[in-house]
Amino acid sequence: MQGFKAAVDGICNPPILFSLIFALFFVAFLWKRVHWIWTPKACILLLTAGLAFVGFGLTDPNFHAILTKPDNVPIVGMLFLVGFFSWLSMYLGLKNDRRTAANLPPVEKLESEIKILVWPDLVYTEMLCMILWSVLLIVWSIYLKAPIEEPANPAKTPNPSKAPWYFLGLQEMLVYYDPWIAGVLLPGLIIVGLMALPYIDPNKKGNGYFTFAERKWEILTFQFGFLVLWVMMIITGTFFRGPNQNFFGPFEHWDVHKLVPLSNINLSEVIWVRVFNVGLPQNWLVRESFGITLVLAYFLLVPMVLGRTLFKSFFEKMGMVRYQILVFLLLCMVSLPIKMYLRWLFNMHYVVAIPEYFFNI
Amino acid sequence: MPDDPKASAAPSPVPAPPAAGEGVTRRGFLSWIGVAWVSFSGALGVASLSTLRYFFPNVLFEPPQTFKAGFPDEYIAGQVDNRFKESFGVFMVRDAGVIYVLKAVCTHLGCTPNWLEAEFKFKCPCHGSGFYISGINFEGPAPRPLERYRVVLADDGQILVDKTRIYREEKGEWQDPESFIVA
Amino acid sequence: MAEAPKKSLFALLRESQVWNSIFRHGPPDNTRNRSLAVLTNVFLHLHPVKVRKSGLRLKYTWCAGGTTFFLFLVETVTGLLLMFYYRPTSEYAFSDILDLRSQVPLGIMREIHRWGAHAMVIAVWLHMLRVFMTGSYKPPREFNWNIGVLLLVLTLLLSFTGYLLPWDQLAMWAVTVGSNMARATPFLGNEGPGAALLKVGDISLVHAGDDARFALLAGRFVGSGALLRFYVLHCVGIPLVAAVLMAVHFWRVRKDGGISGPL
Amino acid sequence: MPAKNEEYARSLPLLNKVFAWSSLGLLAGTVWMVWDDYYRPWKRVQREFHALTAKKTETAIQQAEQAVDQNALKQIQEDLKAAQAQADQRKREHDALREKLDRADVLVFTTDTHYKNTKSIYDATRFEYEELSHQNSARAAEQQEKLRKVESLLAEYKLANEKALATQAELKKQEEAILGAEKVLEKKRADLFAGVERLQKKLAAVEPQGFLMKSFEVMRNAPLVDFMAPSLKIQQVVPNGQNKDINFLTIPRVDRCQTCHLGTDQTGYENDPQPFTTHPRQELFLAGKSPHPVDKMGCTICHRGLDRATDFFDAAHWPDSSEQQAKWTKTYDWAPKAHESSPMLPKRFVEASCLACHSGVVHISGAAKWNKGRDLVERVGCYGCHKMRGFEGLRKAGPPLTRLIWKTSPDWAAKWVENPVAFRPATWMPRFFGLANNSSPEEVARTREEIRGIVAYLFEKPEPGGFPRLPGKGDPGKGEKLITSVGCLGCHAIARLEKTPPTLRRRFGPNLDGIGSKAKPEWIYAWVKEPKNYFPETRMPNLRLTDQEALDITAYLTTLKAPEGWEPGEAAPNPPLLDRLVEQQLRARMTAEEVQAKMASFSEHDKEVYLGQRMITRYGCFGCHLIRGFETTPPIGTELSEEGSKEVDRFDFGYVKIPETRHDWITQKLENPRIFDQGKVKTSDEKLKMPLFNFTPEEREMVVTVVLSFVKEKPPLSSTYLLDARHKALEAGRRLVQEHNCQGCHLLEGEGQEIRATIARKMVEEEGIGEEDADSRAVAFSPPFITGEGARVRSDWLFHFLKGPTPIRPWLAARMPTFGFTDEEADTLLRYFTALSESPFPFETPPPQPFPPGEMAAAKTLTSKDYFNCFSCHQQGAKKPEGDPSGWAPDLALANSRLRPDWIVDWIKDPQKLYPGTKMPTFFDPASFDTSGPDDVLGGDENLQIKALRDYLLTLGSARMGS
Repeated sequence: MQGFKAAVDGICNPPILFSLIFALFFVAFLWKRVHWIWTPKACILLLTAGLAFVGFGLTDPNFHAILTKPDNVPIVGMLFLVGFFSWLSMYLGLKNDRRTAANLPPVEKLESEIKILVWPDLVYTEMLCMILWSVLLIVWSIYLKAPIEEPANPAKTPNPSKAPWYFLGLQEMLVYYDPWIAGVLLPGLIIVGLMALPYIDPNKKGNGYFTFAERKWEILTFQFGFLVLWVMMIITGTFFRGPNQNFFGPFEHWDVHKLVPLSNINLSEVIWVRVFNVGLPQNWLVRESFGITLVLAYFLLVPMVLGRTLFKSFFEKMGMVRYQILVFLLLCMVSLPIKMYLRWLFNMHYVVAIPEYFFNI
Repeated sequence: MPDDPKASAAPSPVPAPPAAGEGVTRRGFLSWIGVAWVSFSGALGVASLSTLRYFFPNVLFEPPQTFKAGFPDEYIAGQVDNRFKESFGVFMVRDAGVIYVLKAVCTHLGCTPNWLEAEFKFKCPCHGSGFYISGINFEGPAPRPLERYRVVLADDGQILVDKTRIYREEKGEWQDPESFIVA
Repeated sequence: MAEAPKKSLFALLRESQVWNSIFRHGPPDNTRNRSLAVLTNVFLHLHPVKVRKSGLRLKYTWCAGGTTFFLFLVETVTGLLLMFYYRPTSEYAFSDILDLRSQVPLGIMREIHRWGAHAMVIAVWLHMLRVFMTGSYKPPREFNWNIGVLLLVLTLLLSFTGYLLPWDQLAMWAVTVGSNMARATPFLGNEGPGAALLKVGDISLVHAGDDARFALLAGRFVGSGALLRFYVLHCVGIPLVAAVLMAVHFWRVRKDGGISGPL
Repeated sequence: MPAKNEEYARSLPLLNKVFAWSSLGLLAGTVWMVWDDYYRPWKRVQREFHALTAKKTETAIQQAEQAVDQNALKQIQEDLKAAQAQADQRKREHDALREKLDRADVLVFTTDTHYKNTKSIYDATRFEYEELSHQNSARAAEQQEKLRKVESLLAEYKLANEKALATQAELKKQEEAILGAEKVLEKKRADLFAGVERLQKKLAAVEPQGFLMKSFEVMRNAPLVDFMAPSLKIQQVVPNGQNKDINFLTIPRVDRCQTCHLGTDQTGYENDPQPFTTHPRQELFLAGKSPHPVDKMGCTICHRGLDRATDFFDAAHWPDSSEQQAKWTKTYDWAPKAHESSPMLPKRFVEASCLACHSGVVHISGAAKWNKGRDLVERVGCYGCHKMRGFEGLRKAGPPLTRLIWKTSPDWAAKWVENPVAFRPATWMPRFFGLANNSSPEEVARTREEIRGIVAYLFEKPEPGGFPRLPGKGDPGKGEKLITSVGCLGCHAIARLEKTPPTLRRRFGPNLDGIGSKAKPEWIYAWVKEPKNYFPETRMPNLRLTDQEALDITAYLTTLKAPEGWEPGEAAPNPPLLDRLVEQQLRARMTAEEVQAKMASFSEHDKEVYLGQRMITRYGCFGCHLIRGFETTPPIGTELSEEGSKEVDRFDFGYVKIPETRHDWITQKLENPRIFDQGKVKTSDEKLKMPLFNFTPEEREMVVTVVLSFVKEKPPLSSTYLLDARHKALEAGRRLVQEHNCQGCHLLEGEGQEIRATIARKMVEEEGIGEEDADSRAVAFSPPFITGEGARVRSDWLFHFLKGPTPIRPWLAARMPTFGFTDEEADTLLRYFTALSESPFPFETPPPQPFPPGEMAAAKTLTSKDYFNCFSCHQQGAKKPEGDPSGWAPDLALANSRLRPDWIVDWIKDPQKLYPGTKMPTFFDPASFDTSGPDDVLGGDENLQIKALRDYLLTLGSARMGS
């Protein structure tokens, strides 16, 4: 058991964990050979495995403490719900895809022409749904008391202090980006991106039924953003970040003394000092010229290159404006994993560091 | 409502004004509605702006987070000054040509360290963490250096300490020009 | 007299003037009355008279949107009741919460409110996931998807503003951490990029006393001003906007062709 | 729908026009609203203040510029030029150095980064190692190895970094050698202008210079954007703990006064008009180091008014005079603010706020008006009728009336009661009759009948006894001399002898005018011999007069007659009126039948006595006088303990047109106590009955200040002035000092010795010297200053002295009287004196004996005729000095038992310092102390000489008392 725990803790450090998740994500969605995981049997298996892991986790004092923190209970629930419904949508989508391959309409189509009176079918269903939810809430409330800690004390900062759980994704991004990006720009772009979604999605197919094959790109992008960059970040922020925002494995004790090496360095320092072996220029524009060039190139050149290669079809279908918006949003989304890897691989602190104006990327 | 596209193009049933004045009326119509909308949106704009202004109170009831700490020449170079340790929880340090303000809270478990003049170091009485005069930790369990507060010179030449901003060495923030003053 | 006892009490009730003044149609056992049951009820007429059979399937809808709305109602009712015992001042807020647990009759309302809030956040995400996975944001429902996105944001804000109200360490510091980000808003936050440029002589125009975070908290840090501000936003401001948007959302569901389905 | 939808009911152009006009109206209204909200009077005031400050600063800049040392500046500039030229010469050298320095900087940076990175790796590795070894993991050893490696690497980097730093420092030093001189000179030049620069900065802050900054100044205070960086701001203090009572809640006080009163805590605005004037007495108020710092006390705690207001009217300012009121009405549209429970105190009453925090004391240092007011209140005995907190347990203010017949006659009493001032203009006895509501002819008739009754009651059934005949005859001339010299004038005034109105302390005892017409000689004789025989609680002490002295004084006092035209005598009886009045009184208590029966049983005299008893009850005479049958009757007046908080609408202003404020009402009440009956229909029993006190307008103001200081609000304990043991002793002592009017004769705590003026006056009259001369000479012939008594005399001696005084200063005619202090009282006074001078109590250490050899001999030399000749003035036991007793000085034989050793040293060193005006010569000139003493004694060491003198004095006379 100790070995297992140690192994889990060993896996649980950001580079390994996230690389693993990235890989798992793409394998699960794209590798046809493992598509058996989107079957009911696999679902039951995975659910069981997950529950078993949680059950096992509860036997460990450290993991138990994190899991049973009142506000963390809904997150555990959310994990299973999101997992299950992701599975369900893929299961239904793949089923429909098989029907499409066999030249059959999607399952929904079979019934979509049939109109049913709302009374009593829908009304009844809703009623039952409400009752069941009420029961759930009541029982939940009886078993789990809402948290109340010591009275608010502005002079005493708890360690760690965390945002509400649904914002922990943003807080986790703070590890890699400055607050103006992690806390303002990226959340803003998430909202903008979501709102722009219907207008920049060139795919007319897959409207009103589950499918995967017809909307591979969209689903991959959305789920990458939702499952990996949002839900997974929340999981990390909730379960793996301990005192001093240090990363802890689930079975690890939250030791306030834990230290991790901090040897982050800015791109400008690497270039001027390590490469050119001269001091940092006084002028910030000169100093950061490499970083600025790099960022500009990322946002200006990459869309151009992509438009001629990988995204050629998009570019042609969508026209300049919509294409640029789409690619900009995608690039912003991808910039997070990019920065994560820059940090893990090269200890990159800032690509552009202009602390004079709080402008760090 | 199925609008007949032709209907809007049809002439108005209200008696047409005299032909001679038609051009004038049309212009008048445009300018009246123009004035109307401009002033209406102007009024809404002013009202919204003043509503926005409403959210910034004119006075605050917060305990002061900034305080004036006297003139730079009141501090002796190479010494840690304890005068605001009790009242504001800070050490004022003048060393190596700069003045900086250290938060008197140990980064280990939050006790208040003491400055030991003889040993020239901060020592936390709780668990023995030690810090150099710069605030950097060198012994004991403290995981990080002491934190510094924002410090600037006020208009009257006094030192102004601002406790709302914290600078942490491990984040490289001690390079920030407002984390110290040159003296 | 002989026949009368055979009539069930319910049937008698149905024939009464009172009943008929409220329900203007016969028992909903035929198409006409089933339609009328929905059409003539102000609450039920959010629904169309008929829906696609595919849209009825739980497998298809997950009932996530409905659940979200139901949880919104739960939050409204429990929240309203909690307001009777809660005073949003730094002197009383914390002890009022303690009293909810220790002496207020049915103080469990607070638990229902809190867990309902968490559930609502999850439900709204699942609703979004479902709508995305079925491609239901596609024309003609683009606008309604946008309303939905706004409602998602409002749900998070509702939850965030409510998080502060217990006025304990958890609340204060979660909101401190959460609102610290507003400090970094470009040009509008005192630690945001560009704020340092907004300076005339020695005088900063954007500082801790006038930036975006200050407007949110009514102070430089989370204090009694923030508590009151969050309380008003939580209880009145955001719910009001959310209710309006929800009305638009539901209206547009019907106007855009009901629950989505394959074309 | 049919296609007729293009029909409009109204004309669209018209609607557009209406829309346009109404929108314009809306816009105008909105803009107006914003402006109205924006434009506040205090902003104008702040601008004025900025202009004022700018003007002052400009002057200061001019002065500072003129103060710059032009020669020094010239020198520096020349030196600077030379230094620059030198640096230019070495430019090439410097450039090369700069290049090296750049490289060194890089090296420092890289080595430092390496070191820091390695340090953090080291810390993390160490943590992991600790964890592993704690878990007894097999990997611990491996980790330890790793740790060791990192450690050695760390040492390496540290070394490299140190090296790089050393190189950098060396190079910097070299650079300094080239540029240093220039830098130093530039710093010098900057220092020269530092003052000017700071003032210029200040000026720029209050009055921006240049078009850009000027327009920015307008912008930053513009409507809607004035939240960002306004220069006009509301200034407020939230004094911690100074909460405000609002009905049943306490809420924080938020004082915004300094929004307009901007100069209050800054010096330099003393002569500027309000609202900018600097607050007076900064050492006591507002300054950070004063006992009342503004950030802890705020303003309204003392001044009252609406703390949160930012507007002249809202703040409830209150004018101090009618001129001010007229001015305010003109400038600020001032009008009395309605619905304000706590308007500002007019400046003249502001001391009324002190008591709330300084509660339970009789003396508040710095509050002169209040202190005097309190003395007055106690003296006139307001507490006799009005219950007041802090005045409990005091004896009645007037003499007992239980054995009046021993002292005077009914005729005198009747006339006196009717109008005491007519007999004795300066009396404390207030007037009840012939006032606003009882001076019509019918009223006079009625009140005369009432007086008859009162006198009848007072002389009814006197206590048996009386005083024996005088044992001899006295000489009025000698009596006058005694009275003016023995100390009577410390407490009593006699109009005949006064040139100016006597001070309050000299009015402590009754004014003696007319005493010969009032009191029987037997009574006077017995009284001055031992006052306590007639009035056990009297404050009048025993002066230990011999029989002859008493006779002389009696003879003199009997010559003091009533003013001319004043004749004693009762009004003629008026039986029908008496009957009516008695019936009226009885009728209020019984049925008509019972009244008849009662009247029938009454004799004429009984009726008078009955009416007298009723009237004493009504007028409350027993509040100040002990009257038989009224020993325990509670006082009749309104309780004043919270009068300062009484709501204004609870005062009955009647038909009197005065401003409706507390202070105006109380002032009016004191000035004309019956005036509020004006225009009202009242029965004789319903009429107001407060008597008229004989106050001057200033005294009235003092009393009003005291009454206003009785407030309900209790400040929190944290801001209450808590008495420590020393202050408690002082407080108790001060009460006794006041009760016995010590300051009538002695100077104590900087006040009193009012008898000195009478002594000086006598000197002027008898010796014909100038008034100023007389005053300074009188110091030595007046009862001593006793502020430092605690440091001067030994506690045991003082205790015995207080109980039974013995003469110390033979040249003094005034005698320390025997007050008849109890042990507790004497002890209280002892504690008071030692607390006052912060001397040890009750024990002191005597100087160690035996004394060094030769000391006694030296001391004797010093006291001898050739040196200080001490015994030419000082008595030494039975050995009297030569010459007139007026030149004598205290008996040195008493020094041992009486004086504290340390005090003797201080006294010999500089007597004038301890006792300005003393006759004692200064032998050691403090200005040149080291050379002041004789050179041939004790090696010319002044300190040793003084010590020798002290030690010698302590050997004189008998052994210590009590040891």
